[in-house]
Amino acid sequence: METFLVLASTLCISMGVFLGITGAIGIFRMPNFFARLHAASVTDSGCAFMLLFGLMLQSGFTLATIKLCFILLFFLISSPTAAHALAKTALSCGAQPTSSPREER
Amino acid sequence: MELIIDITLLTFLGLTALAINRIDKLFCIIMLSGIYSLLCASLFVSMDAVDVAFTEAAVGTGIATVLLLSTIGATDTQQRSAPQRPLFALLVVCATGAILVYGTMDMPAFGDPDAPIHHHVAPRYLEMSQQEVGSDNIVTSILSSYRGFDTLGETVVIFTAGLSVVGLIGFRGMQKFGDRQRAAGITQDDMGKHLVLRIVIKMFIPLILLFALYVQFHGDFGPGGGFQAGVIFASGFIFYTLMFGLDAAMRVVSPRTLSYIAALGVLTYGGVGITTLLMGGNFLDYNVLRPDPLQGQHLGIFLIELGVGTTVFSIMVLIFFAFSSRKGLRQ
Amino acid sequence: MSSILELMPSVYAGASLALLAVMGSTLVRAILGPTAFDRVMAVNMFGTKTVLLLSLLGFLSGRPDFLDIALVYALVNFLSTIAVLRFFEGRPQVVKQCSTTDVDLDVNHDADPDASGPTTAMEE
Amino acid sequence: MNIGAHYNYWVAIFLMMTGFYVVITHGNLIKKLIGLNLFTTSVFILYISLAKVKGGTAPIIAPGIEVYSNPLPHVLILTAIVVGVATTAVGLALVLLIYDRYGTIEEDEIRLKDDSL
Repeated sequence: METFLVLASTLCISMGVFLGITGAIGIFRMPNFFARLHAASVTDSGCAFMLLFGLMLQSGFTLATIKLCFILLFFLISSPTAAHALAKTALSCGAQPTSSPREER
Repeated sequence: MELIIDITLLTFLGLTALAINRIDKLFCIIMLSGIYSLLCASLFVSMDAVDVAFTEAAVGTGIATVLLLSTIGATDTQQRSAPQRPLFALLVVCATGAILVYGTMDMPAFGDPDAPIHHHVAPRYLEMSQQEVGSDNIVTSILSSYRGFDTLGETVVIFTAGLSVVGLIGFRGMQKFGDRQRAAGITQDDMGKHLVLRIVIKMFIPLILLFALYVQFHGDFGPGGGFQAGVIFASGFIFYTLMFGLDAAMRVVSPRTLSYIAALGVLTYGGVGITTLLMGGNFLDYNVLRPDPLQGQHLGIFLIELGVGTTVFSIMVLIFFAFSSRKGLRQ
Repeated sequence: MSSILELMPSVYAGASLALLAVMGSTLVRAILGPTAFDRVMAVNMFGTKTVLLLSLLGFLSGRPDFLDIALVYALVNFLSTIAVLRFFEGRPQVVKQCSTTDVDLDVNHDADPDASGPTTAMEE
Repeated sequence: MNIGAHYNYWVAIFLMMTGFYVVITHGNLIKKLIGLNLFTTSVFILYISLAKVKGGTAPIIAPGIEVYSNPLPHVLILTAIVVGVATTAVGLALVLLIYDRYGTIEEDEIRLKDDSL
């Protein structure tokens, strides 16, 4: 059982880290703001979810798990909301989502 | 391992500071100073100062960023002048820095348990505080019991700062709410656009206030206490103001009420001190409050943390109201 | 059985290092970021990574009961993002002032500085 | 002497000097205030570095833990942070007033207007 938990949480944590690194690459490789926002926000939520889930597996039934659970819930709601609001404000302030890579930086 | 994290964070801090120095867009500087304070706070956690990190996160990243933003919104977003006499300044700075670095040569190594600082007052706090004060969190017991008089001073400083801000800039333009909102581009339709945001924030505000109460009353056992709780409680109100406008927020709690609450907080703190005097102890000597000294300490700490919390909360909200009532005036 | 549990600290340590690297690259994006929104995004992402790093540090030092701090970070991070958005709301002029490409530290920009999104849209 | 022994102090001094440089060279009042914040924070870092004990943990008593870091600097800095933000708020309020009176937040322009009065 312990072996299984350790393996599972290692897997989750490494998935989370992988997603985080993907996001870091994404905010440099993507051509315009909206693409970068997409890269950042999707990986942000994913990374937080996987990492915190991995930690929750490790902490067992304690107060720490409940707090992790709260952080996770907060992230799951606030991170997409922030990204959504950011995109919306950017759009209303005149940034245009373009598909050609060099048009906007 | 801890050392690697420590060094990396410090290097990031240095980079951020350099960037702050180089960039002349004030908005960018404010964003970077937000990052700077996040970095500081992680550094504090890695150096075991959890209470400090708690405060820095709540104050530095949240309140300071909001205040700076509303200031540049009302003034100017661009630095216009070039640095004055940069070479001379660089010389002065380098010379001072060199002297200070020379000074560190005599200092004990980082993390050295034999350093003089760890051998004077701290051992007594570490060993005796649980018998004398009864709180698990030694930072709380020093803050509110051993050095309660200092903390009273700090609370008064915050109170005075809040009064000065209100005295300096006041709540100008209070009569012309409609004008100001139209001028700032915040109309009812405009706010309706952020439907998702409004619903999410509406959902979060009660949880934030609840969390603030948890931090307030849990300060004996974990990181937290009056300062942090006050700031978190205030950030709940700041959320509300940001989403629903200053008018609505001032209807919830008016500046006048807030200033009464602030004064009440300081009075609670001082009142506990006077009460202990009257009951035959020293100023802020909580032992006399109850027959059992430990219970007395518990009650005293509870009351003064409450005083600190209410003062910090109301002063932060007052300052925020004062700044945001200015924000749209000029547009 | 206890031997495999001893693996966990090194997992935490590796994950913290990776997160530090991600934080570094986000910091660079915040410094370079051509538009104001890029910077907001970078700060938001930096905050998220800080929260994760703090949770990991709690587990790394063996005292995971300090997660309150991480919770406050998440909260405050959201607050500052919303504050910035409200600051820009309905003021494209300010966005333009805040976001022309910064040549100061920008080393890898090969596009025309005037081609940043808000500027072009402003001139339409 | 290993590099970790004094690195914290050096970085604190570097940050302090950066803040000092920002305060003395830049004429923009808001930037001056941010420089002042850098300076303040460097003092915080110095104090907290002094408090750290190798192998210790946060000074919250828990069963089974022997070594704690020094809690006294934490207390001093905790209150200093809140006071710091309060003074920053007063400074920003002064900046707003100066902008009202002079229409600028650049030091040299303010001086010019003062001289022309």
